[in-house]
Amino acid sequence: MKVLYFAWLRERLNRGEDDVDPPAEVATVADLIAWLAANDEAAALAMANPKIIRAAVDTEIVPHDAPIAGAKVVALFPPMTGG
Amino acid sequence: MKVLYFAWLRERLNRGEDDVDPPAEVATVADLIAWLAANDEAAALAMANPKIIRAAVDTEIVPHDAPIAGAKVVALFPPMTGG
Amino acid sequence: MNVRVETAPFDPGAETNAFLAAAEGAGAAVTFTGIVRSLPDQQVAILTLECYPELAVNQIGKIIAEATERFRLLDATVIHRYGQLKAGEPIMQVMTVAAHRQAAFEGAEFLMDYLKTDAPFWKKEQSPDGTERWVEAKEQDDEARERWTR
Amino acid sequence: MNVRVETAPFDPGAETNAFLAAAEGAGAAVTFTGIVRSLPDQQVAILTLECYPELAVNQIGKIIAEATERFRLLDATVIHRYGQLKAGEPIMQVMTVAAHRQAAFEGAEFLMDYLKTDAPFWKKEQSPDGTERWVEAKEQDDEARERWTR
Repeated sequence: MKVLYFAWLRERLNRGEDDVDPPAEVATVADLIAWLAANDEAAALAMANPKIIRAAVDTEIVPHDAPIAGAKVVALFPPMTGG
Repeated sequence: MKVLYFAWLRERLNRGEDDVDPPAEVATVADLIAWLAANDEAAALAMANPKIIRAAVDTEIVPHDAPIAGAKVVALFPPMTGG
Repeated sequence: MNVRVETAPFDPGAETNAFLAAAEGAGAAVTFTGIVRSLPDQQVAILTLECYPELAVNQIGKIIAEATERFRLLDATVIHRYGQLKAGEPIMQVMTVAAHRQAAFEGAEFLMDYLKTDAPFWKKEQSPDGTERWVEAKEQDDEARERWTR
Repeated sequence: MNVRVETAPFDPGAETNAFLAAAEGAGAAVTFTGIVRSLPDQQVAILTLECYPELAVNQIGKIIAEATERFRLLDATVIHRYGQLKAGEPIMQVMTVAAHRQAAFEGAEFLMDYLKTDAPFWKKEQSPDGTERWVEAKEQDDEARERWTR
Protein backbone atom coordinates (compact mmCIF):
# COMPACT_ATOMS: atom_id res chain seq x y z
CA MET A 1 0.00 0.00 0.00
CA LYS A 2 1.29 3.42 -0.96
CA VAL A 3 0.82 6.29 1.52
CA LEU A 4 1.11 9.84 0.12
CA TYR A 5 1.84 12.93 2.20
CA PHE A 6 1.17 16.52 1.21
CA ALA A 7 2.00 20.07 2.29
CA TRP A 8 3.44 20.50 5.81
CA LEU A 9 2.86 16.84 6.54
CA ARG A 10 5.20 15.97 3.65
CA GLU A 11 7.72 18.57 4.85
CA ARG A 12 7.71 17.38 8.46
CA LEU A 13 8.16 13.77 7.35
CA ASN A 14 10.78 14.84 4.84
CA ARG A 15 9.28 12.48 2.27
CA GLY A 16 6.32 12.47 -0.11
CA GLU A 17 5.36 8.84 0.22
CA ASP A 18 5.86 5.52 1.96
CA ASP A 19 5.35 1.98 0.79
CA VAL A 20 3.85 0.13 3.71
CA ASP A 21 2.37 -3.25 4.47
CA PRO A 22 0.36 -2.81 7.66
CA PRO A 23 -0.96 -5.89 9.52
CA ALA A 24 -4.60 -6.90 9.10
CA GLU A 25 -5.76 -5.27 12.36
CA VAL A 26 -4.95 -1.86 10.83
CA ALA A 27 -8.43 -1.62 9.36
CA THR A 28 -9.28 2.07 9.06
CA VAL A 29 -7.64 5.38 8.22
CA ALA A 30 -7.48 6.14 11.96
CA ASP A 31 -5.75 2.82 12.57
CA LEU A 32 -3.26 3.56 9.78
CA ILE A 33 -2.39 6.98 11.22
CA ALA A 34 -1.85 5.43 14.68
CA TRP A 35 0.22 2.60 13.18
CA LEU A 36 2.41 5.01 11.17
CA ALA A 37 2.96 7.15 14.28
CA ALA A 38 3.84 4.10 16.39
CA ASN A 39 6.50 2.99 13.90
CA ASP A 40 8.16 6.33 13.11
CA GLU A 41 9.24 9.19 15.36
CA ALA A 42 8.79 11.87 12.67
CA ALA A 43 5.30 10.54 11.91
CA ALA A 44 4.47 10.52 15.63
CA LEU A 45 5.37 14.21 15.83
CA ALA A 46 3.76 15.23 12.52
CA MET A 47 0.52 13.41 13.27
CA ALA A 48 0.40 14.12 16.99
CA ASN A 49 -3.03 15.66 16.44
CA PRO A 50 -4.77 13.21 14.08
CA LYS A 51 -7.94 15.33 14.05
CA ILE A 52 -6.38 17.84 11.70
CA ILE A 53 -5.26 15.19 9.20
CA ARG A 54 -7.51 14.64 6.18
CA ALA A 55 -7.45 11.44 4.17
CA ALA A 56 -8.25 10.04 0.74
CA VAL A 57 -8.39 6.37 -0.20
CA ASP A 58 -7.86 5.66 -3.89
CA THR A 59 -8.65 9.29 -4.82
CA GLU A 60 -11.84 9.53 -2.75
CA ILE A 61 -11.89 11.74 0.32
CA VAL A 62 -12.98 9.66 3.30
CA PRO A 63 -13.54 10.04 7.06
CA HIS A 64 -11.09 8.52 9.56
CA ASP A 65 -13.33 5.52 10.19
CA ALA A 66 -13.24 4.51 6.53
CA PRO A 67 -11.77 1.05 5.81
CA ILE A 68 -8.45 0.77 4.01
CA ALA A 69 -8.58 -2.94 3.15
CA GLY A 70 -7.56 -3.45 -0.46
CA ALA A 71 -6.61 0.20 -0.93
CA LYS A 72 -3.74 0.90 -3.33
CA VAL A 73 -3.14 4.52 -2.33
CA VAL A 74 -3.98 6.28 0.92
CA ALA A 75 -3.24 10.01 1.01
CA LEU A 76 -2.83 11.97 4.23
CA PHE A 77 -2.79 15.75 4.23
CA PRO A 78 -3.66 18.92 6.18
CA PRO A 79 -6.92 20.84 5.65
CA MET A 80 -7.09 22.03 2.04
CA THR A 81 -6.56 25.67 1.07
CA GLY A 82 -7.45 25.79 -2.61
CA GLY A 83 -9.44 28.34 -4.58
CA MET B 1 -39.71 72.64 -20.39
CA LYS B 2 -38.92 69.52 -22.38
CA VAL B 3 -40.79 66.32 -21.54
CA LEU B 4 -39.21 63.06 -22.75
CA TYR B 5 -41.10 59.78 -23.17
CA PHE B 6 -39.58 56.30 -23.35
CA ALA B 7 -40.52 52.73 -24.27
CA TRP B 8 -44.23 51.94 -24.52
CA LEU B 9 -45.10 55.40 -23.25
CA ARG B 10 -43.29 56.89 -26.26
CA GLU B 11 -44.99 54.40 -28.57
CA ARG B 12 -48.49 55.05 -27.23
CA LEU B 13 -47.99 58.81 -27.52
CA ASN B 14 -46.40 58.34 -30.94
CA ARG B 15 -43.70 60.88 -30.05
CA GLY B 16 -40.50 60.95 -28.04
CA GLU B 17 -40.86 64.41 -26.55
CA ASP B 18 -42.97 67.47 -26.00
CA ASP B 19 -42.07 71.09 -25.43
CA VAL B 20 -44.51 72.35 -22.81
CA ASP B 21 -45.05 75.45 -20.74
CA PRO B 22 -47.29 74.37 -17.86
CA PRO B 23 -48.89 77.03 -15.62
CA ALA B 24 -47.32 77.73 -12.22
CA GLU B 25 -49.85 75.59 -10.30
CA VAL B 26 -48.35 72.52 -12.01
CA ALA B 27 -45.76 72.16 -9.25
CA THR B 28 -44.84 68.47 -9.07
CA VAL B 29 -44.27 65.47 -11.34
CA ALA B 30 -47.73 64.22 -10.37
CA ASP B 31 -49.23 67.59 -11.34
CA LEU B 32 -47.41 67.46 -14.68
CA ILE B 33 -48.70 63.97 -15.48
CA ALA B 34 -52.27 65.07 -14.66
CA TRP B 35 -51.88 68.26 -16.70
CA LEU B 36 -50.48 66.39 -19.72
CA ALA B 37 -53.34 63.88 -19.51
CA ALA B 38 -55.91 66.66 -19.25
CA ASN B 39 -54.61 68.34 -22.39
CA ASP B 40 -54.10 65.34 -24.68
CA GLU B 41 -56.28 62.32 -25.31
CA ALA B 42 -53.35 59.98 -26.12
CA ALA B 43 -51.59 61.09 -22.92
CA ALA B 44 -54.79 60.53 -20.93
CA LEU B 45 -54.91 56.93 -22.21
CA ALA B 46 -51.18 56.24 -21.93
CA MET B 47 -50.95 57.62 -18.40
CA ALA B 48 -54.32 56.39 -17.16
CA ASN B 49 -52.48 54.60 -14.34
CA PRO B 50 -49.93 57.20 -13.17
CA LYS B 51 -48.63 54.81 -10.49
CA ILE B 52 -46.68 52.81 -13.04
CA ILE B 53 -45.01 55.88 -14.54
CA ARG B 54 -41.48 56.63 -13.33
CA ALA B 55 -39.94 60.10 -13.63
CA ALA B 56 -36.61 61.87 -13.81
CA VAL B 57 -36.05 65.60 -13.47
CA ASP B 58 -32.84 66.88 -15.08
CA THR B 59 -31.35 63.34 -15.15
CA GLU B 60 -32.17 62.52 -11.53
CA ILE B 61 -34.82 59.90 -10.79
CA VAL B 62 -37.44 61.44 -8.50
CA PRO B 63 -40.72 60.49 -6.83
CA HIS B 64 -44.06 61.86 -8.09
CA ASP B 65 -44.19 64.53 -5.38
CA ALA B 66 -40.87 66.05 -6.52
CA PRO B 67 -41.06 69.69 -7.64
CA ILE B 68 -40.53 70.55 -11.31
CA ALA B 69 -40.05 74.28 -10.93
CA GLY B 70 -37.04 75.38 -12.97
CA ALA B 71 -36.58 71.95 -14.54
CA LYS B 72 -35.25 71.88 -18.08
CA VAL B 73 -36.02 68.24 -18.83
CA VAL B 74 -38.61 65.98 -17.26
CA ALA B 75 -38.54 62.34 -18.40
CA LEU B 76 -41.51 59.98 -18.00
CA PHE B 77 -41.14 56.26 -18.54
CA PRO B 78 -42.35 52.78 -17.55
CA PRO B 79 -40.55 50.64 -14.93
CA MET B 80 -36.99 49.97 -16.10
CA THR B 81 -35.90 46.58 -17.41
CA GLY B 82 -32.14 46.90 -17.78
CA GLY B 83 -29.37 44.50 -16.94
CA MET C 1 -14.61 53.13 -11.70
CA ASN C 2 -15.81 53.11 -15.26
CA VAL C 3 -19.27 53.42 -16.84
CA ARG C 4 -19.90 52.80 -20.51
CA VAL C 5 -23.33 53.13 -22.12
CA GLU C 6 -22.95 52.44 -25.81
CA THR C 7 -24.43 50.80 -28.89
CA ALA C 8 -21.27 49.06 -30.18
CA PRO C 9 -20.65 45.38 -29.43
CA PHE C 10 -17.94 44.61 -26.88
CA ASP C 11 -15.60 41.65 -26.39
CA PRO C 12 -16.36 40.15 -22.94
CA GLY C 13 -12.98 38.48 -22.45
CA ALA C 14 -10.97 41.44 -23.69
CA GLU C 15 -12.89 43.68 -21.26
CA THR C 16 -12.16 41.31 -18.37
CA ASN C 17 -8.47 41.23 -19.22
CA ALA C 18 -8.25 45.03 -19.46
CA PHE C 19 -10.08 45.32 -16.14
CA LEU C 20 -7.80 42.77 -14.44
CA ALA C 21 -4.67 44.46 -15.78
CA ALA C 22 -5.64 47.66 -13.98
CA ALA C 23 -6.29 45.91 -10.66
CA GLU C 24 -2.92 44.94 -9.23
CA GLY C 25 -2.59 43.37 -5.81
CA ALA C 26 -6.20 42.26 -5.82
CA GLY C 27 -7.21 38.72 -4.94
CA ALA C 28 -10.67 38.20 -6.38
CA ALA C 29 -12.40 39.35 -9.55
CA VAL C 30 -15.96 38.67 -10.73
CA THR C 31 -17.34 39.25 -14.22
CA PHE C 32 -21.03 38.98 -14.99
CA THR C 33 -22.05 38.94 -18.65
CA GLY C 34 -25.69 39.31 -19.68
CA ILE C 35 -26.46 37.72 -23.03
CA VAL C 36 -29.55 37.98 -25.26
CA ARG C 37 -31.41 34.82 -24.30
CA SER C 38 -33.51 32.79 -26.68
CA LEU C 39 -35.41 29.90 -25.13
CA PRO C 40 -37.18 27.19 -27.15
CA ASP C 41 -40.57 28.26 -25.76
CA GLN C 42 -39.77 31.97 -25.97
CA GLN C 43 -37.60 32.56 -28.98
CA VAL C 44 -36.04 35.96 -29.42
CA ALA C 45 -34.65 37.00 -32.79
CA ILE C 46 -33.90 40.61 -31.91
CA LEU C 47 -33.76 42.37 -28.57
CA THR C 48 -34.10 46.14 -28.77
CA LEU C 49 -32.89 48.09 -25.78
CA GLU C 50 -34.22 51.59 -25.51
CA CYS C 51 -32.13 53.85 -23.33
CA TYR C 52 -32.00 57.33 -21.82
CA PRO C 53 -28.19 57.57 -21.98
CA GLU C 54 -27.61 60.72 -19.89
CA LEU C 55 -29.71 59.30 -17.05
CA ALA C 56 -28.16 55.83 -17.44
CA VAL C 57 -24.61 57.14 -17.02
CA ASN C 58 -25.73 59.15 -14.00
CA GLN C 59 -27.62 56.28 -12.35
CA ILE C 60 -24.97 53.63 -13.01
CA GLY C 61 -22.28 55.95 -11.64
CA LYS C 62 -24.27 56.31 -8.42
CA ILE C 63 -24.85 52.57 -8.13
CA ILE C 64 -21.14 51.83 -8.65
CA ALA C 65 -20.16 54.43 -6.05
CA GLU C 66 -22.50 52.83 -3.54
CA ALA C 67 -21.28 49.29 -4.29
CA THR C 68 -17.64 50.38 -4.11
CA GLU C 69 -18.08 51.88 -0.68
CA ARG C 70 -20.35 49.19 0.70
CA PHE C 71 -18.25 46.19 -0.39
CA ARG C 72 -14.83 47.92 -0.38
CA LEU C 73 -14.32 47.15 -4.03
CA LEU C 74 -10.91 48.03 -5.43
CA ASP C 75 -12.52 48.75 -8.79
CA ALA C 76 -15.77 48.23 -10.68
CA THR C 77 -16.86 48.69 -14.28
CA VAL C 78 -20.27 48.51 -15.93
CA ILE C 79 -20.69 48.27 -19.70
CA HIS C 80 -24.30 48.41 -20.95
CA ARG C 81 -25.32 48.36 -24.58
CA TYR C 82 -28.48 49.66 -26.15
CA GLY C 83 -30.00 49.50 -29.63
CA GLN C 84 -30.75 46.34 -31.61
CA LEU C 85 -29.08 43.12 -30.45
CA LYS C 86 -29.34 39.59 -31.81
CA ALA C 87 -29.78 36.39 -29.77
CA GLY C 88 -26.48 35.31 -28.22
CA GLU C 89 -24.94 38.79 -28.24
CA PRO C 90 -23.60 40.21 -24.98
CA ILE C 91 -25.93 42.91 -23.63
CA MET C 92 -23.96 44.11 -20.67
CA GLN C 93 -21.11 43.27 -18.36
CA VAL C 94 -20.35 44.05 -14.72
CA MET C 95 -16.83 43.59 -13.36
CA THR C 96 -15.70 43.89 -9.74
CA VAL C 97 -12.41 43.31 -8.01
CA ALA C 98 -11.74 43.11 -4.28
CA ALA C 99 -9.27 41.64 -1.81
CA HIS C 100 -11.65 38.78 -0.99
CA ARG C 101 -14.09 36.72 -2.99
CA GLN C 102 -17.21 37.46 -0.97
CA ALA C 103 -16.88 41.20 -1.58
CA ALA C 104 -16.27 40.72 -5.30
CA PHE C 105 -19.33 38.45 -5.60
CA GLU C 106 -21.62 40.61 -3.48
CA GLY C 107 -20.51 43.78 -5.27
CA ALA C 108 -21.34 42.25 -8.65
CA GLU C 109 -24.71 40.94 -7.47
CA PHE C 110 -25.59 44.28 -5.91
CA LEU C 111 -24.74 46.06 -9.16
CA MET C 112 -26.83 43.62 -11.18
CA ASP C 113 -29.85 43.86 -8.88
CA TYR C 114 -29.81 47.65 -9.04
CA LEU C 115 -29.18 47.77 -12.78
CA LYS C 116 -32.28 45.65 -13.35
CA THR C 117 -34.58 48.08 -11.58
CA ASP C 118 -32.81 51.46 -11.47
CA ALA C 119 -31.03 51.92 -14.80
CA PRO C 120 -33.11 53.51 -17.59
CA PHE C 121 -33.15 50.72 -20.17
CA TRP C 122 -36.27 49.15 -21.62
CA LYS C 123 -36.19 45.82 -23.42
CA LYS C 124 -38.41 44.89 -26.35
CA GLU C 125 -38.26 41.35 -27.67
CA GLN C 126 -38.96 40.46 -31.28
CA SER C 127 -39.66 36.79 -31.96
CA PRO C 128 -38.65 35.11 -35.24
CA ASP C 129 -42.19 35.67 -36.63
CA GLY C 130 -41.85 39.43 -36.06
CA THR C 131 -44.10 39.72 -33.00
CA GLU C 132 -42.90 42.40 -30.62
CA ARG C 133 -43.46 42.75 -26.90
CA TRP C 134 -42.04 44.99 -24.19
CA VAL C 135 -40.40 43.01 -21.41
CA GLU C 136 -42.29 43.66 -18.20
CA ALA C 137 -40.54 44.64 -15.00
CA LYS C 138 -40.45 41.62 -12.71
CA GLU C 139 -41.57 41.66 -9.12
CA GLN C 140 -38.70 39.30 -8.34
CA ASP C 141 -36.26 41.94 -9.57
CA ASP C 142 -37.73 44.42 -7.09
CA GLU C 143 -37.41 41.79 -4.38
CA ALA C 144 -33.81 41.03 -5.36
CA ARG C 145 -33.00 44.70 -4.98
CA GLU C 146 -34.84 45.00 -1.68
CA ARG C 147 -32.63 42.39 -0.02
CA TRP C 148 -29.80 44.95 0.07
CA THR C 149 -31.88 47.38 2.12
CA ARG C 150 -32.81 44.86 4.81
CA MET D 1 -18.53 20.53 -17.89
CA ASN D 2 -14.78 20.95 -17.91
CA VAL D 3 -12.08 20.52 -15.25
CA ARG D 4 -8.50 21.57 -15.78
CA VAL D 5 -5.80 21.13 -13.14
CA GLU D 6 -2.53 22.35 -14.59
CA THR D 7 0.69 24.26 -13.99
CA ALA D 8 0.66 26.46 -17.09
CA PRO D 9 -0.62 30.05 -16.91
CA PHE D 10 -3.98 30.73 -18.52
CA ASP D 11 -5.54 33.80 -20.12
CA PRO D 12 -8.66 34.72 -18.08
CA GLY D 13 -10.44 36.64 -20.85
CA ALA D 14 -9.66 34.08 -23.55
CA GLU D 15 -11.05 31.35 -21.28
CA THR D 16 -14.23 33.37 -20.69
CA ASN D 17 -14.70 33.92 -24.40
CA ALA D 18 -14.18 30.24 -25.22
CA PHE D 19 -16.64 29.30 -22.47
CA LEU D 20 -19.25 31.81 -23.69
CA ALA D 21 -18.89 30.64 -27.29
CA ALA D 22 -19.92 27.13 -26.26
CA ALA D 23 -22.98 28.33 -24.31
CA GLU D 24 -25.55 29.42 -26.86
CA GLY D 25 -29.02 30.51 -25.83
CA ALA D 26 -27.91 31.25 -22.29
CA GLY D 27 -28.76 34.50 -20.57
CA ALA D 28 -26.27 34.89 -17.74
CA ALA D 29 -22.60 34.03 -17.32
CA VAL D 30 -20.37 34.53 -14.28
CA THR D 31 -16.58 34.31 -14.21
CA PHE D 32 -14.63 34.30 -10.97
CA THR D 33 -10.87 34.76 -11.19
CA GLY D 34 -8.63 34.19 -8.18
CA ILE D 35 -5.38 36.13 -8.33
CA VAL D 36 -2.22 35.87 -6.20
CA ARG D 37 -2.79 38.67 -3.70
CA SER D 38 -0.04 40.79 -2.23
CA LEU D 39 -1.13 43.23 0.46
CA PRO D 40 1.12 46.01 1.83
CA ASP D 41 1.08 44.44 5.30
CA GLN D 42 1.37 40.89 3.98
CA GLN D 43 3.51 40.93 0.88
CA VAL D 44 3.69 37.78 -1.18
CA ALA D 45 6.48 37.34 -3.73
CA ILE D 46 5.74 33.74 -4.66
CA LEU D 47 2.76 31.56 -3.95
CA THR D 48 3.42 27.84 -4.24
CA LEU D 49 0.40 25.61 -4.67
CA GLU D 50 0.94 22.00 -3.84
CA CYS D 51 -1.61 19.67 -5.40
CA TYR D 52 -2.73 16.07 -5.55
CA PRO D 53 -3.84 16.23 -9.18
CA GLU D 54 -5.71 12.90 -9.49
CA LEU D 55 -7.79 13.68 -6.41
CA ALA D 56 -8.26 17.31 -7.50
CA VAL D 57 -9.74 16.34 -10.85
CA ASN D 58 -12.00 13.83 -9.13
CA GLN D 59 -13.17 16.23 -6.40
CA ILE D 60 -13.71 19.18 -8.72
CA GLY D 61 -15.68 16.99 -11.11
CA LYS D 62 -18.00 15.99 -8.27
CA ILE D 63 -18.42 19.58 -7.10
CA ILE D 64 -19.27 20.75 -10.63
CA ALA D 65 -21.77 17.93 -11.07
CA GLU D 66 -23.49 18.92 -7.82
CA ALA D 67 -23.53 22.63 -8.72
CA THR D 68 -24.83 21.90 -12.21
CA GLU D 69 -27.76 19.90 -10.90
CA ARG D 70 -28.54 22.13 -7.94
CA PHE D 71 -28.53 25.43 -9.83
CA ARG D 72 -29.52 24.06 -13.25
CA LEU D 73 -26.36 25.39 -14.83
CA LEU D 74 -26.12 25.05 -18.58
CA ASP D 75 -22.36 24.66 -18.28
CA ALA D 76 -19.53 25.13 -15.77
CA THR D 77 -15.76 25.06 -16.00
CA VAL D 78 -13.06 25.12 -13.33
CA ILE D 79 -9.43 25.84 -14.12
CA HIS D 80 -7.03 25.51 -11.18
CA ARG D 81 -3.27 25.93 -11.41
CA TYR D 82 -0.59 24.57 -9.14
CA GLY D 83 3.15 25.06 -8.83
CA GLN D 84 4.94 28.38 -8.31
CA LEU D 85 2.99 31.56 -9.04
CA LYS D 86 3.98 35.21 -8.75
CA ALA D 87 1.94 38.02 -7.21
CA GLY D 88 -0.72 39.22 -9.65
CA GLU D 89 -0.91 35.95 -11.59
CA PRO D 90 -4.29 34.23 -11.98
CA ILE D 91 -4.50 31.14 -9.75
CA MET D 92 -7.81 29.75 -10.80
CA GLN D 93 -11.03 30.53 -12.59
CA VAL D 94 -14.61 29.36 -12.24
CA MET D 95 -17.13 29.96 -15.01
CA THR D 96 -20.87 29.28 -14.93
CA VAL D 97 -23.66 29.93 -17.37
CA ALA D 98 -27.38 29.67 -16.75
CA ALA D 99 -30.67 30.99 -18.04
CA HIS D 100 -30.93 33.46 -15.16
CA ARG D 101 -28.43 35.54 -13.23
CA GLN D 102 -29.19 34.22 -9.76
CA ALA D 103 -28.36 30.64 -10.79
CA ALA D 104 -25.13 31.70 -12.50
CA PHE D 105 -24.03 33.68 -9.43
CA GLU D 106 -25.03 31.03 -6.90
CA GLY D 107 -23.42 28.27 -8.96
CA ALA D 108 -20.13 30.17 -9.07
CA GLU D 109 -20.20 30.95 -5.34
CA PHE D 110 -21.05 27.35 -4.48
CA LEU D 111 -18.12 26.14 -6.61
CA MET D 112 -15.76 28.62 -4.94
CA ASP D 113 -16.88 27.76 -1.42
CA TYR D 114 -16.36 24.05 -2.04
CA LEU D 115 -13.05 24.51 -3.87
CA LYS D 116 -11.69 26.37 -0.85
CA THR D 117 -12.33 23.49 1.52
CA ASP D 118 -12.70 20.33 -0.57
CA ALA D 119 -10.14 20.52 -3.38
CA PRO D 120 -6.66 19.14 -2.58
CA PHE D 121 -4.51 22.23 -2.97
CA TRP D 122 -2.26 23.68 -0.29
CA LYS D 123 -0.92 27.21 -0.49
CA LYS D 124 2.49 28.29 0.76
CA GLU D 125 3.35 31.98 0.70
CA GLN D 126 6.86 33.29 0.31
CA SER D 127 7.39 36.92 1.28
CA PRO D 128 9.94 39.14 -0.53
CA ASP D 129 12.51 38.43 2.25
CA GLY D 130 12.23 34.68 1.60
CA THR D 131 10.16 33.74 4.67
CA GLU D 132 7.78 30.90 3.92
CA ARG D 133 4.52 29.98 5.59
CA TRP D 134 1.72 27.53 4.84
CA VAL D 135 -1.64 29.28 4.49
CA GLU D 136 -3.94 28.00 7.20
CA ALA D 137 -7.43 26.78 6.46
CA LYS D 138 -9.90 29.46 7.55
CA GLU D 139 -12.85 28.80 9.76
CA GLN D 140 -14.80 31.29 7.68
CA ASP D 141 -14.23 29.09 4.62
CA ASP D 142 -15.81 26.17 6.43
CA GLU D 143 -18.70 28.43 7.41
CA ALA D 144 -19.07 29.66 3.82
CA ARG D 145 -19.34 26.08 2.66
CA GLU D 146 -21.77 25.16 5.43
CA ARG D 147 -24.35 27.71 4.26
CA TRP D 148 -25.12 25.45 1.28
CA THR D 149 -26.10 22.55 3.55
CA ARG D 150 -28.58 24.54 5.64
